[in-house]
Amino acid sequence: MTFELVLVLAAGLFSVGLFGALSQQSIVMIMMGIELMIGGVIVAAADFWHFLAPAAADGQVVIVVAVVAMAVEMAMGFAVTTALYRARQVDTTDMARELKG
Amino acid sequence: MNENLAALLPETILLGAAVVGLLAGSLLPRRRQWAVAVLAAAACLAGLAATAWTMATGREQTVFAHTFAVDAATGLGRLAVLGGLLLLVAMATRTVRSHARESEFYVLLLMSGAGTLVLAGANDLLLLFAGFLLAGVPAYALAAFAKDGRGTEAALKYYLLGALLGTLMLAGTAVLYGAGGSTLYSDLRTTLPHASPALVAVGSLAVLAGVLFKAGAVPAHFWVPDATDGALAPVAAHVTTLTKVGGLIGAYRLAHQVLWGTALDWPGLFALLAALSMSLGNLAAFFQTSVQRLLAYSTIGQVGYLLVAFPVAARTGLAQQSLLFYLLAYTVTNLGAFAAVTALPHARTLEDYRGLARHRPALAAVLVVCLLGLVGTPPTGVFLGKLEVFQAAVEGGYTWLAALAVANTVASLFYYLRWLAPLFRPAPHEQPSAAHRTAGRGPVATACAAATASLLLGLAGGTLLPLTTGPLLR
Amino acid sequence: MLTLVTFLPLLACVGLALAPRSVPDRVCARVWAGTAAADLALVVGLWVGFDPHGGMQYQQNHPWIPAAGVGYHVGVDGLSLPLVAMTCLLFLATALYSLRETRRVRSYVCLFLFLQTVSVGLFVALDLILFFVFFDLSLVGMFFVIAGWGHGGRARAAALTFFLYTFTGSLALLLGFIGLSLAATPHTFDLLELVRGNPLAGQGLYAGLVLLALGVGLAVKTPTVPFHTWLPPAHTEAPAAGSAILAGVLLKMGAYGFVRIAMPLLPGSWRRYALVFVIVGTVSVVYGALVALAQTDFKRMIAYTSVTHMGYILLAVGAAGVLAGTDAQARSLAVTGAVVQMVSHGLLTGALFLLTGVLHDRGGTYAMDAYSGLSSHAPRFAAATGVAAFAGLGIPGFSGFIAEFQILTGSLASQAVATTCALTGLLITAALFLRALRHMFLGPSRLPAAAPATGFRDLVPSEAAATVPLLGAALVIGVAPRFLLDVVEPASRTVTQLVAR
Amino acid sequence: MSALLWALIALPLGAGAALLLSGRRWNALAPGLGLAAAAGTFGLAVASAVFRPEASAPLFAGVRAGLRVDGLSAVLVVAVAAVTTAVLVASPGELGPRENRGRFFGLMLLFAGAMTVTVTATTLPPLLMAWEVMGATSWALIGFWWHRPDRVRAADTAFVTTRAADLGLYLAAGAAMAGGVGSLDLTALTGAQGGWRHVACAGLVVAALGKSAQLPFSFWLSHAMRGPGPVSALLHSATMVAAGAYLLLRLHPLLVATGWAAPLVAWTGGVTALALGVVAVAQRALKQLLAASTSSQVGFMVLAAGVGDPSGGTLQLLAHAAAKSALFLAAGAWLTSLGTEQLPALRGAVRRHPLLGAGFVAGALALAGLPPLSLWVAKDEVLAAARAQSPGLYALGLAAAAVAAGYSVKALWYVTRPLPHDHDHDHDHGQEQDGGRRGARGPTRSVSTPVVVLAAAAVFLGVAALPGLSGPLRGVLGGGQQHAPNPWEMALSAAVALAAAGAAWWWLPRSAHAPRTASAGKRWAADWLSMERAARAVLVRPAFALARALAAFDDRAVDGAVHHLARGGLTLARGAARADDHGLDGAVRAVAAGCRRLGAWARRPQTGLLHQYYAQAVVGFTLLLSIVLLVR
Repeated sequence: MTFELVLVLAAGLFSVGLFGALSQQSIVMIMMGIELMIGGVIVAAADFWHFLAPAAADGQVVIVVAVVAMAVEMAMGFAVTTALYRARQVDTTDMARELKG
Repeated sequence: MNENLAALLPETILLGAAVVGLLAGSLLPRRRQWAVAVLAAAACLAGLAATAWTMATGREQTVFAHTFAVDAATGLGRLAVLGGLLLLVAMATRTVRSHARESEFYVLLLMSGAGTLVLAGANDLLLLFAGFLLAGVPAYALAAFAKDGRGTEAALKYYLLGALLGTLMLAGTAVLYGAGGSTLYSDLRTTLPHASPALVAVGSLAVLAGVLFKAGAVPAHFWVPDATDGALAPVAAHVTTLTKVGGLIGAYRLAHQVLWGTALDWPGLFALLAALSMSLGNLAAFFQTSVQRLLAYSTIGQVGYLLVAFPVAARTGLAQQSLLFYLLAYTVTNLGAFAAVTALPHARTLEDYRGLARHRPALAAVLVVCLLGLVGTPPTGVFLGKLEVFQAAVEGGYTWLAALAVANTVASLFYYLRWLAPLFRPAPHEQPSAAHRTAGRGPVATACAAATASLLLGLAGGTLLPLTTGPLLR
Repeated sequence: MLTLVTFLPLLACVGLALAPRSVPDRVCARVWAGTAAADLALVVGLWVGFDPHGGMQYQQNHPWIPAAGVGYHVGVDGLSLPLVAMTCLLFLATALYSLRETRRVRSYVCLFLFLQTVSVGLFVALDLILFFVFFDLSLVGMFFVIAGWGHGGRARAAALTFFLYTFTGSLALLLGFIGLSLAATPHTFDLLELVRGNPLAGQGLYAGLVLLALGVGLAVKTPTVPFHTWLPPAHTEAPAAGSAILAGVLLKMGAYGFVRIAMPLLPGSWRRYALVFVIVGTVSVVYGALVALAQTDFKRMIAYTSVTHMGYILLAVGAAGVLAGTDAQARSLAVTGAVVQMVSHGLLTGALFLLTGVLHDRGGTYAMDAYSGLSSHAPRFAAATGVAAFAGLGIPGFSGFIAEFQILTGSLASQAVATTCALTGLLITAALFLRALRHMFLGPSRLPAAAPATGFRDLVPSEAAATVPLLGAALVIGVAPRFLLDVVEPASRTVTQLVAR
Repeated sequence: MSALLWALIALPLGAGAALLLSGRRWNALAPGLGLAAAAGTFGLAVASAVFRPEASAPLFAGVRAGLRVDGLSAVLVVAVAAVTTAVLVASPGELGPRENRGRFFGLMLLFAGAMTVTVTATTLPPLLMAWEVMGATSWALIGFWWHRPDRVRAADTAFVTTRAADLGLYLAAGAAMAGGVGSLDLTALTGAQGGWRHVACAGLVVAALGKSAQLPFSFWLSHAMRGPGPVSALLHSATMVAAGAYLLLRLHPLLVATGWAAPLVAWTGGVTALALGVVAVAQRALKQLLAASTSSQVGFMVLAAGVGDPSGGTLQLLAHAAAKSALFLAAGAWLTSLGTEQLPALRGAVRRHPLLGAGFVAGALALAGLPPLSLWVAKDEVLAAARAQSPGLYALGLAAAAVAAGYSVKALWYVTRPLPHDHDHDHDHGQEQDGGRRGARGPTRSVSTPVVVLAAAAVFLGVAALPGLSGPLRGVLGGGQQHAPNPWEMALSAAVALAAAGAAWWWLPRSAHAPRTASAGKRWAADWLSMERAARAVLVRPAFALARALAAFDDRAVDGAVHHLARGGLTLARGAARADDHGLDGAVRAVAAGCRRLGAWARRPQTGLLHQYYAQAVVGFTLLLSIVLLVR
């Protein structure tokens, strides 16, 4: 598994995630897209650390931060979705369009 | 490996107060939840004292392996954020009084403030991202504090855009780590110029996306109008003012430490961003009827004026001084305007403000000072800030940008006056209308304090300016 | 001493604003009149102690924002002292005139006290940013006067147009100031140092751009022709005292700016583009007079005559910039004429607008053809307006003639064609004032429908006390001009030398 | 010594201002006070004529306001004071107790003061100031009875016309300053360099011709007749119209220095004398006739100034002043008592008021230039000097003298006819014919005495100018190369005058009864050579049209109301309005409208749909990325 192949994997994950986030209506599906994007970032960070700068531990800290970010984003995401559902029984972004102009 | 925790005194005070507040909130009965507010205010005052002490004794230093810098920019950032938090807490007492989760409101506010301070002082990409999260997530929660349809929708949009651009920022950090081998600004400064320009461009722009999201600049401004319109007035104030301070100082530090070294035309990009933000912010604000939405677009416009200081940062010493002073003045004036809006919860549209001067002369005076202050009429603080920024722009060779800013200032006058003129028109009916009922003395006092502070900044600005000229530490 | 003169009205304004709501309106008006009188007395004291050949006197210079090169620097010389005196006299007159005001008197008085501080402050300011601060605040003050107390329904639109127009001008001015300060090393906004340093001597194009910015900013405020369209609606909608101040004091800020800032600081480019100012001035004279001739509304007509009078000032100031074919005496005569014209226009047009206020107060309309034969109803009012009108068209014995004679004599040498065209302005102004007098005051008596059944009341003591001193001052200047010219001439000589260097 | 001169000026101006401000309060006392002031001025005038004081005060930078009584002005100062006193004696008769006498006497004294300053000024500024004050007081006096709009309109026309000519003085002052004459001293004007001297001279000539109602400005004098009788007597016969001629007399050296000015002035004077004489003959109203004759007589003075004969011109001025003021006083008295000034209706007026009539006859004879009287002597003096210049001028002068005889005799003939049979019918008929104001009250003694005194002066002044005795007069006026008229010239002019008078006396009864078939020429002359219609067509109407067009342009620009234009009914404007709303402020409004459209466009991306925000954000950042990458 050479350096470039892993990078291609990371890019693939990132783009699929981005497509998912842009195309989906339901909030949860958008969050899943963002998950994939962060996954791609983790793979890329590991790849850079392993092949370019294995000496310093900076790469691993990036991965840890990415994982923390994934957790925080998902927690917040579900909280917002439930709050929105409780307030307006709506779970897709197209229904939530009252604030505009 | 300077581990001196004392350098981060204000941040630790805020976080400590947040934790204590959270615990106290769960123990105290609902009637005495206001104690958390007092705690928050005390924390802000202590933070301000600590900042003043650090700035007075000249203890500029970088801590925790150079990942966090305590210098002039951080000092001014702390002054602005802590002062802003104090005003926010005072402003919000009436709005969240006897709310089930009153203490959580203040805790979230304190945490978001701490996050903003981290953003301002971060000297490392990861720390920058951590600040981004710490400032952002509590703000999403605050946006939905009222738990009504509009509030939750505002939080949704704010969160989703934050999540997408946060992830982009993370990707950028990873790419820059790949290109530069480290996430520390001082290392990146030496390694990035040798990396391939395309990679650096992608990485830097991705990081900038996150920071610009926090500042509310054009490509990432979509959340500002909806979040401000939907959320409670104090939250809207926080979202459009304090996070912007952290975002812009973080961006300035990133640009100054890392970007100027690379061979890419970053000044041109920042000039373009400034022009777009200014124009879109002012033009879109023309025919708004909702007061909070109008203020939201006005803040987008103000970001445009603030960004004018970026392209000339490399060429003139004035840029940093003008940016930091303008930020301080903007914070105070914007919070003054929002305090006045908070004080009149039932007046949501411009029409409701007709004839306010007759029954609420103090609030009308505050609105006049703050709105004309936002335009930049002397002797308010923003006038001095704008003067400095225009001077920096002309000296840095971006005279066209200064001229565009002048044109936008005149355009901005139009929608501010559409709001101000009816204040003095005789009210259609004699007795004060329902819309003019104030939400108690707290917000009114805050509004007056903020307006006076804005005027004081204008008149006595000279004393603060020397504080802003310290160099940014590596 | 100067700071006391400038900020005394502001103290009174703050005092009144903070006073309890129980203070009756009459007391407010009296406080205003008292403060204005005290201020005038102080200025007279300054005038007595003023040494005409002493250049800039009563200077006070304190650092305000040293980092930006901005200082609180005030001082008075031959150019600004007469204008300060005229401003205080005019504010005293409006104070007396407004003793009978009824609509929201307290805020009305506070606004005018604020306006007085700002106007006097501008004339004594010797720092560009201080000048700009007062320039902008005067706009804010006048906006609220017009928007709050204007007559017609279109008061708000007129106020908005006025504010937007002049605010754009003021920002152009700010850009000019920034250009000026950046050229100086070290960056400073102080007027005297910029004059001494003459930073923009060499750079042709850059100095030209700065002059363009200054020119546009000041031209909008002076209203010269292309930028004058805000003046008529602003005047017709403003209350009488408001338009007296707008015409008497605010228009002078633009003209004064030319003499105090544009000429001394940019001599090279001023000389190169003097012809532009001469042409704009002459066009303003003729255009203003012609359009005034065709007006049916008395107040709009007087507003347009202000454009003509300001055109004369611009002609004189432009002619003073042309060195070819003329000598120092003619050029300094033109500049003296310009300053005297500012003072004279302030007095006369201020009085005229107060009198139109009386007209509107009695008859409810400004339309000239609604009135006829008023002198049978109100002889004293007719006499005062007649005297003001004749003084306005430049009859000797009044300050108008002294100013216009010096301007035309001083400018003919270098600008023969332009001055000859400007001469026609004299004739048209005479024709339009006479036509107005004939329409309204002479002939068979006829009152507008809106006039009360009791007919047209003559001048009441407060109105007479407001207008007669102004006309008296104009008469004194007209008959014995030396007391004013002794103060102005040394200053105009220095300005002429500065432009010629 | 200068205190005397300051007093001479201060007395009339001060008294006049006081009386003016008093208005009706001292209505009864006004005539007495006015007369006292006038008498005082006369005394001071005589004293200053003897002592020749000189005074000056600093006025502008390097320009002083200089006054001096020299030879020429000494005579004139005395003349002005005398005529003013005489006219003020006659005024109470003309103005009833109900009139605002304070205002009338105040204005008359103000005028006298201004005339004194004009006569004694040595530098341009005081001359210009007095010149303009004279114009203003003449406006106020002509429009004295302001209840009648037509009188006020006449006053306006007079004022605007004279002011148009006065612009010449401003031009002269500027030219003098430009030409290097910093002090603006009248005598130093010849020293102005190059073209500026010509400009200064042109300005002065225009101003003088305007004030003296010469061609092409004479029409304002016919309007000036609407004023009260005494006003015409003082202003429009003796002083104001003479001021222009006096100025030319004083500035003769400048006229000669420029070369073209002297002949121009001379010929203008001559032509005016002849043309206005013909106009006088064609007039049917007595005051219009006298007005036209004034212009023609002043023409002689201007001719004298042109050919360089100050003494002759001054003598003509004095003699004419006396004669014409007497005639105007009489005409004014008749207008008030008989209620008409139409010549046919004044038939036999002399017989009805014998004393007044005698004065009128004496004045008319003097005006005709018959031999023993003063105007004949003065005219000879002028014609002699003119003959020395060019025979053409001499012939022109003689023709004008003949015409002068013609119109004076015409007036005499009507007035001395026997009383028509139905004495009282004539009264009622003439009652309201042309604005006669009040009932037929006989002229009191206060009017007759001044008329007789003035007429006597007109008759006997001639004696002083006889060849034998002209020495002292010429000495007083400051000499200069004079051409004493040799006897055959005097005889020739006498003969011409007598022949013309006889012919007119013989021809008048025939034409009086002949049917009115006025030829085109006669009607043209009657309408003052339709100068006013020409001036109105050439100047006034286009000025108003331009003003309306500019105002419409500006109004449309200001409030953009196209309906305002339609209501104005200007076809030209409707065409412009259809084109586009380009006006000055229109441009600004276009910008505002543009901003409004931009504002609406700027709000469109904020659709409220999140996925569109996503899309726009991502597209935005990719665009920025491409910009950063491509623009290096």
